[in-house]
Amino acid sequence: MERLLTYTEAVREALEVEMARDPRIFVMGLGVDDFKAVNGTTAGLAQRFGPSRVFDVPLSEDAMTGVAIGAALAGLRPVHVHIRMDFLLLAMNQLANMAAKARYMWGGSVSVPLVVRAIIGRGWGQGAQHSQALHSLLMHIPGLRVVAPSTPHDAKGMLIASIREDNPVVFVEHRMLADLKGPVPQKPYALPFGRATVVEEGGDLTLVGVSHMLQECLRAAALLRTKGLSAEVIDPVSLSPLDAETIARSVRKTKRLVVADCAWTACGAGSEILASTAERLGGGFKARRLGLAPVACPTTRVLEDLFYPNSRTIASAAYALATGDESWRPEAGDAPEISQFKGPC
Amino acid sequence: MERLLTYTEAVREALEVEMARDPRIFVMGLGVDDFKAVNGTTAGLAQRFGPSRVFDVPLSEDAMTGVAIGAALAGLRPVHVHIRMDFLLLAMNQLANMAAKARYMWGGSVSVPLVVRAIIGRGWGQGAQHSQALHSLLMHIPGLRVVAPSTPHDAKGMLIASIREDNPVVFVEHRMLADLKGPVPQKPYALPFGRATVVEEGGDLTLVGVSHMLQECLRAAALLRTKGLSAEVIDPVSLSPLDAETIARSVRKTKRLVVADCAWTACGAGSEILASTAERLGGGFKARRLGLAPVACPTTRVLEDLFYPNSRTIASAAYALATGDESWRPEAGDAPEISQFKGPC
Amino acid sequence: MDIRRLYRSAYRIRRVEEEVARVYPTDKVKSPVHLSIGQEAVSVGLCEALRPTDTVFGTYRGHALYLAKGGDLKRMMAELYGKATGCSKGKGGSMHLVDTAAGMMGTSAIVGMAVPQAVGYAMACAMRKRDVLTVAVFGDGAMDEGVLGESLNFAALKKVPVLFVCENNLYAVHSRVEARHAKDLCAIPRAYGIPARSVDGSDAVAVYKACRRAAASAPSFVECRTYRWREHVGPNEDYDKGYRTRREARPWFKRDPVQLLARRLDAGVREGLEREVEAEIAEAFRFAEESPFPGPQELLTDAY
Amino acid sequence: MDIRRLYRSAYRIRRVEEEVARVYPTDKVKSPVHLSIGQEAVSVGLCEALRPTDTVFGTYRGHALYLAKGGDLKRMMAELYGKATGCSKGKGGSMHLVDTAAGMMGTSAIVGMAVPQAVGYAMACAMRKRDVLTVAVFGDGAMDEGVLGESLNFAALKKVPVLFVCENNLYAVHSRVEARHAKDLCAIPRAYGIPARSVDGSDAVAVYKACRRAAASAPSFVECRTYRWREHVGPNEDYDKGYRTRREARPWFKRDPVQLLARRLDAGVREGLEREVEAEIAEAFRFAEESPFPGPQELLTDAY
Ligand SMILES: Cc1ncc(C[n+]2csc(CCOP(=O)(O)OP(=O)(O)O)c2C)c(N)n1
Ligand SMILES: Cc1ncc(C[n+]2csc(CCOP(=O)(O)OP(=O)(O)O)c2C)c(N)n1
Ligand SMILES: [Mg+2]
Ligand SMILES: [Mg+2]
Repeated sequence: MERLLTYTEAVREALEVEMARDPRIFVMGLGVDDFKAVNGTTAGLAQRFGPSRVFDVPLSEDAMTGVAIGAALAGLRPVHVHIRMDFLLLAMNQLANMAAKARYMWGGSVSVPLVVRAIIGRGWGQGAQHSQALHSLLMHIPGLRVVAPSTPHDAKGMLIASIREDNPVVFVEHRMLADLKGPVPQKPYALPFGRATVVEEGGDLTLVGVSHMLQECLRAAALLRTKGLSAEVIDPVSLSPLDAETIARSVRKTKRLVVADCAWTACGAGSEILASTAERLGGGFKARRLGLAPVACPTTRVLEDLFYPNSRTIASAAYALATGDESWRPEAGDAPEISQFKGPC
Repeated sequence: MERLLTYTEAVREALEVEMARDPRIFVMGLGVDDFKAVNGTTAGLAQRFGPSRVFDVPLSEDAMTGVAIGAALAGLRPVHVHIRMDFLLLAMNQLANMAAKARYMWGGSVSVPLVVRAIIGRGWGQGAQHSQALHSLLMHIPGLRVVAPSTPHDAKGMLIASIREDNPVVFVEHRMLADLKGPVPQKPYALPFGRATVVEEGGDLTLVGVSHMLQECLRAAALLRTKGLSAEVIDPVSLSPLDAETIARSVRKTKRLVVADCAWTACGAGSEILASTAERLGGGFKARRLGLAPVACPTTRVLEDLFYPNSRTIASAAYALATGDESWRPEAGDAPEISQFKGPC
Repeated sequence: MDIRRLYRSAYRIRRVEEEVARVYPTDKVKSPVHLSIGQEAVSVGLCEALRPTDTVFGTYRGHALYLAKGGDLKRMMAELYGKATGCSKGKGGSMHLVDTAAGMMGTSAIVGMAVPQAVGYAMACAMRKRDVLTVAVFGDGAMDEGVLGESLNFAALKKVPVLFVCENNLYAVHSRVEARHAKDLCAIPRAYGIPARSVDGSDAVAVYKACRRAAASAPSFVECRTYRWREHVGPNEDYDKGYRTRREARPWFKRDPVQLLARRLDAGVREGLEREVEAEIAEAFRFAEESPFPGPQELLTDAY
Repeated sequence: MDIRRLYRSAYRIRRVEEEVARVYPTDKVKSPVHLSIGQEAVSVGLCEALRPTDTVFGTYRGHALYLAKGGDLKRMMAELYGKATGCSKGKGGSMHLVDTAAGMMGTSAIVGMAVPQAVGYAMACAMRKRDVLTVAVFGDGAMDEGVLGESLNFAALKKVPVLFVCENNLYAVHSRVEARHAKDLCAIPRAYGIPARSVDGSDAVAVYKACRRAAASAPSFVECRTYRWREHVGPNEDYDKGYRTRREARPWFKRDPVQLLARRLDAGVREGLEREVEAEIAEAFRFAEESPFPGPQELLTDAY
């Protein structure tokens, strides 16, 4: 019998099982020990492991990232949690100038086994400063690993892998995935970095969905089937290293690539995927990126709905790429995780 | 008679002429008023305009960026100078969360006419933390403009345009361009954002060089000529907005695209250029990116030389793209601006 | 100083927020709301010490400051409703209110981020010889951020005419100030050379006096001790969540900042003011309800 | 405390750096060098108060700290020469020295950045019940950075056993400390609840005593007042550049930290130590000269 967990439960389970295994692991961050427990992802951990291994911190993202790095240099394995990825902009110096570089710049003398969990916000008027998906900034920096699993199964396996990894990993979650349910094996397992998953096979075009957009791609694939098009749907899971080979293999077959990201497109994960595919294939495929409108995230729902790609816009773009017909606008309801989501935060 | 200036002189002249024109402009940053005058780019400005318009600041990149934004909100036109682009990592929150978003998020109530000058370091063992080229991080953020002129002519014209612009602009300079001489008209002129320059015309392949790599691309084009290949060399000048159309037009003709950037490739400017070309052309071209090795910048010269692309590696990659022959390794001296450069800083 | 004006302002803020809380379950306000109920005296007292031309920088907990500073109520309500007539055209929501004509700079949802901007704004006004006082209003949580120290240092160094107002409601989300600071908050500005004093933030008159005095010797710092009555974000109370108790809150309820002012007015005057305010509020909610949503073309406007 | 050891260490640092400055014009050291000539007593006095197992975090101006803490001289010189035998395999240069076996954590060239790392390292040692003192050494310039305040606050709050040592040489590049701070630097740690004292940084014995005392009550803060004799970066003097004068420097020259120690030893002992040191230095430079450069395959190693 399959065991179903939500994404949140999978994250929580990964933390708990790893913390029980290795006393060097600890969890720090704003609110990790309060009653909301970072949307439930750290629920019960403070109770089980005590305040020295699960603790709240002052609002000092820069120094707290440095503290986490220092602890990692001393051999501990910190998991630093940010309830919004936007706050990482305060930690960029520590992440990019130190965590990413320490090992190389000191000739291999040290490791920085640090996990930074960062949650992408969305919906209910989160607005410009509480909704950003900034993974591409981190993908640009060598020395960091960046993963963005889109299922409970991968969330557990990649978080365990991240915690066991001897290099800094930014673990990207998405608020619209939090309640997604899926099968999650009971026992601990680590998934490899740099391996994409072909979620659905298809021959007419390749859809790559980053983080929450994987869900929208799956829905888009269903819409496309109604028009007789079969999409291969790929989840990169690991953004850095990126499994460009798996994507290229698919595009070699389908000759068409659509990447949907929950971030802006310029210098985004989609750019990287298109570029690495172009290098590998030497032409012979059509491609399109979908991502956020090139503005700050608006709060009002009518604009927010236009700001994000969704199954309809993905399907429409894919259809246009496959047929040349730009006019198809499929009808479909909004994703339940979006339409049913209620604030206040 | 052509008037020749160095890049440094062109930057200085742009600042001086604009400050004389508009009393709202001021220059702030570490060392802008000292005897080194940020490699000479601010020389004489403190003397001419006084300490209220040209001033040193504490080592507080985060707050100083906020101070500059606040001054811009009050109607002044700050130019905030960073002698190394690496330090912008401390200013990312202010730049991305505020400067970039203020206008949109407040419904058009305000403008942020801010210029951030950031110099990319290189050479003499600058190492991991004093050599980074981080323009792609800023290209990712809508609301910012990013320019990286590679000639004295464009430096003057784009800096004037940046100062006159009512939105935040990150003006990217490169230390290896500082002493480059070129024609610069005496009178003030502003160049447009979003316009690339075709620096050399050619039919066999398109070489795009970002910032200092434009110089290396020009040398690579000369090497390629010895093998009978004619390269079209393009300088994007403006990275955000990017003139993807001019690049696509060239690649439509040449069917081959090589982008050389002085930054890492993952989610870099080169990824953006390949991706936007792929979207426009719908296949039919081969492409390759060149950039920094995917590690932190090593200090020792023997590794540093391998870390950066140069005219030889660019020419070799371009030749391989055009002919399929991966074995050509042209002989050529090191670029003079690199081989003649001496520290200590 | 005018007690009637203070009361009118405090009552208005309280009632607007109570109405926001009341309509919230209808989901018409699709925006996180951070209410200032219980903290009104800080904004009211501060703004009584300011001129219309003075400029304030606030936070996502910004309804009170926006209203006290003279921000347009209708446009605020329309903003919360996500309407095109909102002060930020529906693009900002409750966390990003703005009314520059009233000296209300836009508010920000990144803790501490606006503080150096206030310093820069003040510096610019001084450079341009504009007779403006600039105020940075922020929570106790902002005191944890390094940018605060940097901002205080720069303001002290350059003698920037900026007033720092720390609205210390004892918590940042669910984290007590003592869990984030070993010492008194006023020690921090003082360390950089900024005079600081702490004042009873439930008493609008005391806040007014402290801010007036501090304004005269800016750069300066005023800590207002106050208490948030509702949950960190959202319309409800949260005394049952374990991080604080109603018992802790009770003394603060007793010193209700609105009632403290009410007691100083006679009933007739008060009721007159209240009637006016209620009518204005009803009208503002109606305006918000009836205003149109922005059209799709608005997605890409005001980008540059 | 042992004056001979102090002198030997100070003399050794001085002479290594003088030799670095001497060979610099040959361009064999293709790396920015930030010399500590004139500031030796800070590192020497501090490290006299430490055990080998204690760990220090320093800056790009790190030769003195590296050597005083027991970092390998040969590997340091090889690092400056960009050789494969360097302490960072030639990948770090003068600004990124490291010798973890000696308790010398790698140094960083971003001002202030290592300070919270030292706090985190100290916290981790405390969590693991390792009897280690962790020290953050940084310049006066780092006091401008917000991350310092954040780090001091966290250390005070969690009573982290970390010692903060501010090497105040009066300048950050060419900017005087008074041009960056309105008040005394020690006020800042005190504001967060960290005891702080200022000490004569030319006197290694005074530094030793202050650090020893401070170590016993960590978290604590010691400011060492000192003076950089050479230019900010590079081998030369710069008294003719306008930002400072030789006249200002003269009292510092008179209190040469190496000479202050020398005077306390008799000539015979001193000369013996000096001979040893000179031989060691000659050998280290030879080692650096003769070591191979890293091979091209090294470009991609140690990346992950
Ligand atoms: C830099 C940053 N870190 C964390 C958050 C998440 N956050 C939102 S409000 C808040 C509490 C701020 O507390 P305080 O400054 O005291 O203001 P209050 O909410 O009490 O008015 C936190 C931690 C944020 N918005 N910005
Ligand atoms: C965050 C940051 N800003 C600016 C610089 C450029 N910079 C290098 S050294 C230095 C001066 C630092 O002064 P201080 O901390 O007093 O150390 P000292 O050089 O005097 O030893 C500056 C501004 C930097 N390296 N890092
Ligand atoms: Mg608070
Ligand atoms: Mg100094």
